[in-house]
Amino acid sequence: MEYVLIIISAIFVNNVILAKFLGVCPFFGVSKKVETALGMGGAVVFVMTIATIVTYLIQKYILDKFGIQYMQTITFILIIASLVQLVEIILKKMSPSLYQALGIFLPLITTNCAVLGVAILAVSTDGFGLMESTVYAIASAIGFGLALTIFAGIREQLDMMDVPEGMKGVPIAFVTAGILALAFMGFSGIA
Amino acid sequence: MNKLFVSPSPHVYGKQSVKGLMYGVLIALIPTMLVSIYFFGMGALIVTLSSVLSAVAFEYLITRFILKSESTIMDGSAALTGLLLAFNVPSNLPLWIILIGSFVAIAVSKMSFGGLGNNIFNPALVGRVFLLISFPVQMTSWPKPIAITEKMLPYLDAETGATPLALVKEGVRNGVKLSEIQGIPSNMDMFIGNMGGSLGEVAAIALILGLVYMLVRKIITWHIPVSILGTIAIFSGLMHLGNPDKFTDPVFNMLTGGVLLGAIFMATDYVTSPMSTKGMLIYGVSIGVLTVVIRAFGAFPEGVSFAILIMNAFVPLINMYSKPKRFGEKQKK
Amino acid sequence: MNENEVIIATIITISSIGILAAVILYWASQKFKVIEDPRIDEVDEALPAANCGGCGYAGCRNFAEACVKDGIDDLFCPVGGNETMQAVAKVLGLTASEKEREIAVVRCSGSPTHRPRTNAYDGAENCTIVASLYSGETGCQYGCLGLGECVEVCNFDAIHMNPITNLPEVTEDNCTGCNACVAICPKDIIELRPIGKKSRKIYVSCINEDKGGAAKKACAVACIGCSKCFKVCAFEAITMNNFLAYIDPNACKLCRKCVDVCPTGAIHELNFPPRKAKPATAGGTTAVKKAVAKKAEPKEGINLIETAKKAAEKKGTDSKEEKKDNDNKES
Amino acid sequence: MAAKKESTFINMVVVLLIVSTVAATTLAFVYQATKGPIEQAKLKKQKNAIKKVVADFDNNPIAENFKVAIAEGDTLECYPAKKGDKLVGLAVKTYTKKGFSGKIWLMVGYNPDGSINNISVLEHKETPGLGDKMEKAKSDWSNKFNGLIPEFKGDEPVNIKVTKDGGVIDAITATTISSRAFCDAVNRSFIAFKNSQK
Amino acid sequence: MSKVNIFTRGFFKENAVFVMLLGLCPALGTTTSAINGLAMGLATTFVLIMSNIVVSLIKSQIPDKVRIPAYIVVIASFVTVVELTMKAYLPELFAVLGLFIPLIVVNCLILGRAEAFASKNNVFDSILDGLGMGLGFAMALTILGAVREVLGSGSIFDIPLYEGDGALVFVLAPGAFIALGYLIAILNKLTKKTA
Amino acid sequence: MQEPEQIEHQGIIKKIDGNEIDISIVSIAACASCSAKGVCSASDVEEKIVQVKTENAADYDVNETVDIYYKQSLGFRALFLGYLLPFLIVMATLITIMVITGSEGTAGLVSLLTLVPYYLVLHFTKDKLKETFSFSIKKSYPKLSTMTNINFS
Amino acid sequence: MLKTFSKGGIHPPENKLTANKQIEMLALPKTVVVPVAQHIGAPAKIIVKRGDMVKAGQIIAESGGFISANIHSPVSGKVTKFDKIIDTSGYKKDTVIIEVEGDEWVDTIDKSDTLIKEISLSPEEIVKRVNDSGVVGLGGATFPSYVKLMVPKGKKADVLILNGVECEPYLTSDHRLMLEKGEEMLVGVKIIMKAINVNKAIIGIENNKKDAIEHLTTLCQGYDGITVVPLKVKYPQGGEKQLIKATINREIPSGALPIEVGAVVQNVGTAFAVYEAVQKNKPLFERVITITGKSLKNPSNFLVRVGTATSNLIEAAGGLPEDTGKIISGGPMMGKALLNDQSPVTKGTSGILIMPEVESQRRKMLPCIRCAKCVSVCPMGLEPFLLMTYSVKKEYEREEKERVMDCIECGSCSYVCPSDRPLLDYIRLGKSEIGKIIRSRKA
Ligand SMILES: Cc1cc2nc3c(=O)[nH]c(=O)nc-3n(C[C@H](O)[C@H](O)[C@H](O)COP(=O)(O)O)c2cc1C
Ligand SMILES: Cc1cc2nc3c(=O)[nH]c(=O)nc-3n(C[C@H](O)[C@H](O)[C@H](O)COP(=O)(O)O)c2cc1C
Ligand SMILES: Cc1cc2nc3c(=O)[nH]c(=O)nc-3n(C[C@H](O)[C@H](O)[C@H](O)COP(=O)(O)O)c2cc1C
Ligand SMILES: Cc1cc2nc3c(=O)[nH]c(=O)nc-3n(C[C@H](O)[C@H](O)[C@H](O)CO)c2cc1C
Ligand code: SF4
Ligand code: SF4
Ligand code: SF4
Ligand code: SF4
Ligand code: FES
Repeated sequence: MEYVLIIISAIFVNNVILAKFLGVCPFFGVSKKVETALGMGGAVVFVMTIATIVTYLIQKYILDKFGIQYMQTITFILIIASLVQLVEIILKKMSPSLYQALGIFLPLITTNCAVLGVAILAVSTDGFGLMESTVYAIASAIGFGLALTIFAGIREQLDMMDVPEGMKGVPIAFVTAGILALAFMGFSGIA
Repeated sequence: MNKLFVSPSPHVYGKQSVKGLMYGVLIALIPTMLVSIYFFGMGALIVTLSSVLSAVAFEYLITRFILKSESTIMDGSAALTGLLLAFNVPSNLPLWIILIGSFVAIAVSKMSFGGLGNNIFNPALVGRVFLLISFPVQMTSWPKPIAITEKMLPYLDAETGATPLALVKEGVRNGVKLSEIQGIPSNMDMFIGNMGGSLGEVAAIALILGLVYMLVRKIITWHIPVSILGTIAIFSGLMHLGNPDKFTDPVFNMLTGGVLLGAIFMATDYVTSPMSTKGMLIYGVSIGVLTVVIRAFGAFPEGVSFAILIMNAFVPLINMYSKPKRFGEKQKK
Repeated sequence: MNENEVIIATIITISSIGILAAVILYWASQKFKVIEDPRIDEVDEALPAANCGGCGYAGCRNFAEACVKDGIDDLFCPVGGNETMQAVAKVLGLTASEKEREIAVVRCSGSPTHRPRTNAYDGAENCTIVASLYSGETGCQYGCLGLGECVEVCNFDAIHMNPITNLPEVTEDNCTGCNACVAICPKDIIELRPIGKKSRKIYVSCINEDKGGAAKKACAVACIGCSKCFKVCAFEAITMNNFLAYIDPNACKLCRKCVDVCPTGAIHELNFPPRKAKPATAGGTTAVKKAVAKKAEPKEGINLIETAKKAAEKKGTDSKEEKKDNDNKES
Repeated sequence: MAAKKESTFINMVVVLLIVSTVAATTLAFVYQATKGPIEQAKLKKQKNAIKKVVADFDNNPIAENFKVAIAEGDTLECYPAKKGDKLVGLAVKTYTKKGFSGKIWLMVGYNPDGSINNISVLEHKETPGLGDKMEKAKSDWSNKFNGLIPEFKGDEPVNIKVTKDGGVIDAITATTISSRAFCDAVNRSFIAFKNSQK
Repeated sequence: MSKVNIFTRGFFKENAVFVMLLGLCPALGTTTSAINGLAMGLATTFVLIMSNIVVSLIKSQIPDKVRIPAYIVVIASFVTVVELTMKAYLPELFAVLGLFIPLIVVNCLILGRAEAFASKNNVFDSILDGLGMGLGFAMALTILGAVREVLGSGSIFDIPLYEGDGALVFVLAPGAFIALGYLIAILNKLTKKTA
Repeated sequence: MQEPEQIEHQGIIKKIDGNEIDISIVSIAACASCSAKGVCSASDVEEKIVQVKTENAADYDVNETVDIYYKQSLGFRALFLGYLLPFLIVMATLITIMVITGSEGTAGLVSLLTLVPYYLVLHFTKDKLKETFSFSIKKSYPKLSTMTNINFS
Repeated sequence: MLKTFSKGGIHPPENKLTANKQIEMLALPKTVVVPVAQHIGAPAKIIVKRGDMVKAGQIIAESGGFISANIHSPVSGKVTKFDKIIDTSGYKKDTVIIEVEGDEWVDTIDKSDTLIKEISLSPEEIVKRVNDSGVVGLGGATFPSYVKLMVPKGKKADVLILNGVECEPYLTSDHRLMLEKGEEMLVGVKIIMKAINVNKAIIGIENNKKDAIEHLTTLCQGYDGITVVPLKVKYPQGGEKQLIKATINREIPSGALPIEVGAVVQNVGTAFAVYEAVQKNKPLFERVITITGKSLKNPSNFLVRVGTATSNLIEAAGGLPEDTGKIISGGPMMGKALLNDQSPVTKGTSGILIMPEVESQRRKMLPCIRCAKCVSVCPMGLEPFLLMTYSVKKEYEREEKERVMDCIECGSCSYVCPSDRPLLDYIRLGKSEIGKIIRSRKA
């Protein structure tokens, strides 16, 4: 039950983008095609989970152990930045064709607020052990993917519509995101 | 001979027009309007009028001064948005809040997207939810209905009470058994609209009358309302069977909290609902499920508004992935 | 833990993580060498970013890539023109060959007064749709349909419908010669022509290939294929084909003899200084044109001539009606 | 662009090593420098909270804090406020999990007779504009508790409950959940107070 | 480019939030009130200036391929400095801004300026640039915060403007998006007119 | 259901060798639409070479812009193999070891280490995967208009 | 329940004003103008010279290719001119102009009315005769009929479907033909059956022609394998894909021909023309045309020679009403609006509809309200609103993926749209642009 609550909360109630404002830049950047958004979501699940596991271990076995929690920011960012690159390199080395297929399909994953933010949140939430942190990361990533996909759908439709000149582009995207967040408030209180 | 007209085929056209459809829905809402005046008196009248007029006025002002385009107020959609917004708020809502609501509905949710046909989210519902979250106090104090034959209910200072759903939510939260919760109106009262609530959501019978009218005039098809109501009935029925102390029965669920208003008039909004019948069914079922989930587990006692808005967001995806079956498409592989 | 230990722990951790990161990122940068030529960016910078496709590439960036890869001998950005090409050449260390600027001219002068309507079109307002349905609202099956698809596709605000003549007019200063309007016009009415000395141009403003009688019947200012201009041209700049004259802009020496002899006024001159008043020898319309040309600002050439012509012939009650029609259409 | 330095494996590692080391060292010193103030800031915050909720004192309640068990595995921290040697009040740091979103931490100050002197909110995540009205800065709602002595019937609180549930506290408008949670935390603190008397 | 230009473009022409759409997370997440927005903006400005200085100082010593990790280390260090300082001297504010302080490190604005400007220009220009960009960012956050505070809480810089609560949404997530959307629209309109 | 959806990507032909065509594609970072990408090399644009086999290689020229495409399901398969499967393996190991040993450190470490054999397996099935992930090529569709994408400037 | 197709469809007011009007012979005009392109495919090549005297039924232009058809002189008289005349599309097309002198037919034609049931020709001979006689599909598409009679190798037809649906409002020419020439038509059916080697034929007729259904059902008893299937009234049931679905419940796959599902569809008029060609050796130079319109004095069904000016028909039907706003060749759903009343009727003209001015003008287009009515009426399961948007935005690649090429241009979507959007106009635009792209891709 505990886990169910973490999952529901991270996906719907406290959606990383719509409620927590993490990863807003890619939210507006990648959300132009639905397939890409879906694929992005899948990739982010992997990256966020691995990043959270690694940072969790670092926090617990290095930072906490040596009492240097204040180095959290600098350590995490370095670790995450290298990790993302490492995954790509390994994939390229190990299976070039797979790597190519993904290259056509997905944009590169960059470190952003979402990955770092979720990692920090996971290690700093009271009572989160490794399992809870991991589940939280997965759910957050799914929430990210969900919001991204919905938004991509809306954007594809908006492209076909006659949005007034002044609102075209960025402004209407923000307003849409706002109303989407408004709708998602309906989930509040669940969990 | 006069100059002949030349145009590509076809050369004849059906009778339905945008105006006709919108006014049709307005007509379908008349019974509900009457019942709400019967039970909520002055308030119902004032709230409705100010909402409709302000919605139309905002649309006029925006087309005229900001977009500098032709005015579109005559097509009836702004009036309809205003009316539905009014039906979604308590009858003692202060005027300034109504104005904000209709401004959000028209300016933010409709005209910013390009006006009729371009919006992603149901304007009236965006207006309503915006108000609900912005002004929770005013939006959740409901006047107690009094039949107009007894006494004309005044506008602002009527005695207030809770909606059946709020009572249930409150009770369940406190661990009271459903059967022991006080003050829930009888099914009959709920059916004719004798209960607290937004002024247009209470009268089941009038809403159903509207549904029949719209079906007969082919304004809407059955898919969305029926799938929503069916899902709510089945889903809440199952939960009720599982735990009758905690979860309300299907009839109660259908008659309260604007389910009928939502399913018949708001989820069916053309602009914000899917295009294929398959899509409509997916949309309807999802709204049903979300409604029950939000009601049973969420912070809000009623869930239809949110469920519809959330599904509005999914409509482009639904449209993308539930295309109508093409003629000549291979049957199952 | 005492303070020194904390400091040491910090330094050790961060340094080792730093080195780890260095190794990984070094490796990464080795693997993903960005092969993209930095000059592409620079060329891209130099381009107008109109992404209009006038150069034949999908967008400015593709054009930049092409420039970097293939050199710029066969490439030209019509929007930026020679200046841009010079700038690009500079980035690449090449020299750009000068190319004369081209702009669009509309080869139809069948305003409603010259070309009576024979029927009323009432379908979707889109030239291509009309063209695929039928010949149009007038007796001339070649002429402009007047629904302004060319106006819609112009990214540079260079072409507009004149509500009186119901014909598109090119604002020469804005036109970049991007070819968009030429490509979209279903009737092939618009042609890109070299801008000419001092922007002066002479061209046949008609593409009607019918025999003289039929052409004249459909439109008073049509080229009727009488060959007078052909005969009068001393530079062999004019060719006759299918009862239609065409003036080769490269051979034309802008002597304007042909303009004078054209009986229907189908040959237009653009941006010439007003002529000395001469007794009107040619047809009525030409006389009008000359008279007006005096007053006309050179740049606005044809537009004003047309408008004024219109004014001169304003007896026709039609004009007001037409205008109203146009207004309706545009709203 | 400024002349780029040639990249070789060695110089890269060296440079990064240096950068990291310098950064780490600097930070370590900044940390040392701020460590004290951070601790103090924390202390001050707690002290202020205690000061707000109990009568004047001249001891160091934080140093004298003790833990009181209120249920199996559940303890609260108490800070006795003394003037001279006389106990003038007890501040109890209490919490509840029943908030609208997450835990709410309160500091409840008791007079020696068990009546509530004052309450301050330490931490909460309630909705701005709704639940956050429990903060003194936002509204004086929490003053309603001052002077009350929580009563119990068995495990059931009697008076410190929202009126809807039969208690004496008017909930913050439209915020029953937070109000209820607040009461829950207060009642919990009272158990600690009582147990501390034993 | 003139010095004045280096300094001012961050305010309008290349405003990080309104024009370049950088650093959106803090721009939305911390602007529940004008003062919070301002604080976040200033914290970012500090990091931006300091990292610009350091980067422009060490630029010629850094091998090309590790410049990104090196910059990240520099930036992260300053972020930590801010973090520690705030914890020590402004604990209340730190509690409000919370997560977004460490996230300054991934704000593209900072890395972007380091890359695009500081690594190519001298110290003085880099300071100007950081100051301009940072204050522009702070200004944007303050404006957004002010709008949300006025509409949502009925006050500005904690000074009450009218009775009552205002439209709560603006303090919550949806209001942030909507307010920023319209602000950008209005700004677009204004700049277009003057242009 | 519908016609198989395709994933497409534009690329430029680099080399034609018999019926094998090397196409360079540019993969952009997630923050691609960010207006600062020009100044932000953290989000480097990346060039990847993709090999395509085609019967009618003769129709194409070096430097021509073409579309590479493959079935959407293939894209999701790649996603699955590249990210989701390793993710599932990590999670499975994590949960198993947590349950057995209860030690977070071991569980975390071992689960991360399972990625090593996973990638090795990928390595050994390289050729098979290559067969699966074969792309097709077609001439670029004339782009008559560019979509009105969000314009970040 | 009557049979019908399963998806979409509309029911516009039928307005069959001429359902009870017997077919009359239209008096011969003074001159006829015979276009050489009266069919789908290559135009025919003129083989007469100016000044030649021709007889009715004499071949004046020869088929110009595999998909093309011979053209015969519809009258006797003198070839006075070859000219380019504005046709229904307003563009000038080659025509042969013949001055009428008397009414002398080519000798080989059997002018008698006697019914000849015996089918003496072999399938190959039938196909040849049909080709020689210039028979084209009279259902509207004017596809050379002989092509359809040659079942391609590897394909097998098992049923012939006769299209007597006449789902277009106003038109009644097929209806009258079935009533008055039922016997002949059935023989024609038999001939086609023999040519394509099937022993089953179905005549699909909508239920608003009860008399024709009854009449043919009775007659069918004398003809093995032919049955009449009454169909629910629903436009566009006459579309061959819909008709096949309605009658034998088979769906032609996207882009395929009826033969893919073993069916061949012919219009009832075509069957009659085949009868005349094969049994009477009479080439196709006249056909039944409905001239109708609400304000027309005397709406009628005429037997008209090809090349007769539209104005002649209108005169015979009581003259052009004052309030005329549109003259349509064909029905109101699929017909073509004419520029003037001078264009000649052709083999493909099934009716002339005069529309009053008030009904002729389109209403103003409004934004799409996404009501999905167009989606629900599209018999092909397409999403017209989306296709139109793609056309407007020139997103042809996506439009193609949405199967725009499947559109049968029935116009149901434009008919039903409450926003009066010119859906079909733009869909046609998309189809033609995409057609170009597809062809260039193949090239
Ligand atoms: C976004 C959102 C935030 C809310 N925050 C709180 C909150 O912090 N505290 C609270 O008690 N209720 C909060 N509520 C309101 C509750 O969900 C519920 O409406 C309220 O408890 C109704 O009870 P009442 O009117 O009887 O007080 C919130 C609702 C929403 C939609
Ligand atoms: C290129 C082409 C080839 C055709 N070949 C055949 C054929 O072999 N057999 C057949 O029955 N119909 C054939 N048709 C005719 C079509 O099936 C169809 O009957 C004709 O296009 C008219 O149909 P409509 O009136 O429904 O539009 C062919 C059509 C075209 C365009
Ligand atoms: C929308 C639509 C409606 C049609 N309606 C009829 C009709 O009512 N009667 C008819 O004979 N053909 C109709 N047709 C033409 C048929 O599809 C088909 O081409 C014809 O029956 C083939 O016979 P034919 O080659 O003998 O003309 C229609 C076609 C379309 C696309
Ligand atoms: C059946 C039907 C239902 C409608 N429901 C709504 C509604 O729930 N809310 C609303 O704002 N407008 C509604 N409208 C009006 C109109 O569609 C709406 O204003 C558009 O969403 C504005 O673009 C409805 C219209 C129809 C025909
Ligand atoms: S020039 Fe061509 S595109 Fe332009 S209005 Fe005339 S017909 Fe249309
Ligand atoms: S007028 Fe034509 S050629 Fe000139 S810029 Fe406009 S579209 Fe391009
Ligand atoms: S015209 Fe085409 S798109 Fe429209 S209903 Fe008919 S088949 Fe469908
Ligand atoms: S019928 Fe018209 S308004 Fe309705 S969805 Fe189709 S195009 Fe839009
Ligand atoms: S600031 Fe850009 S993703 Fe958070």
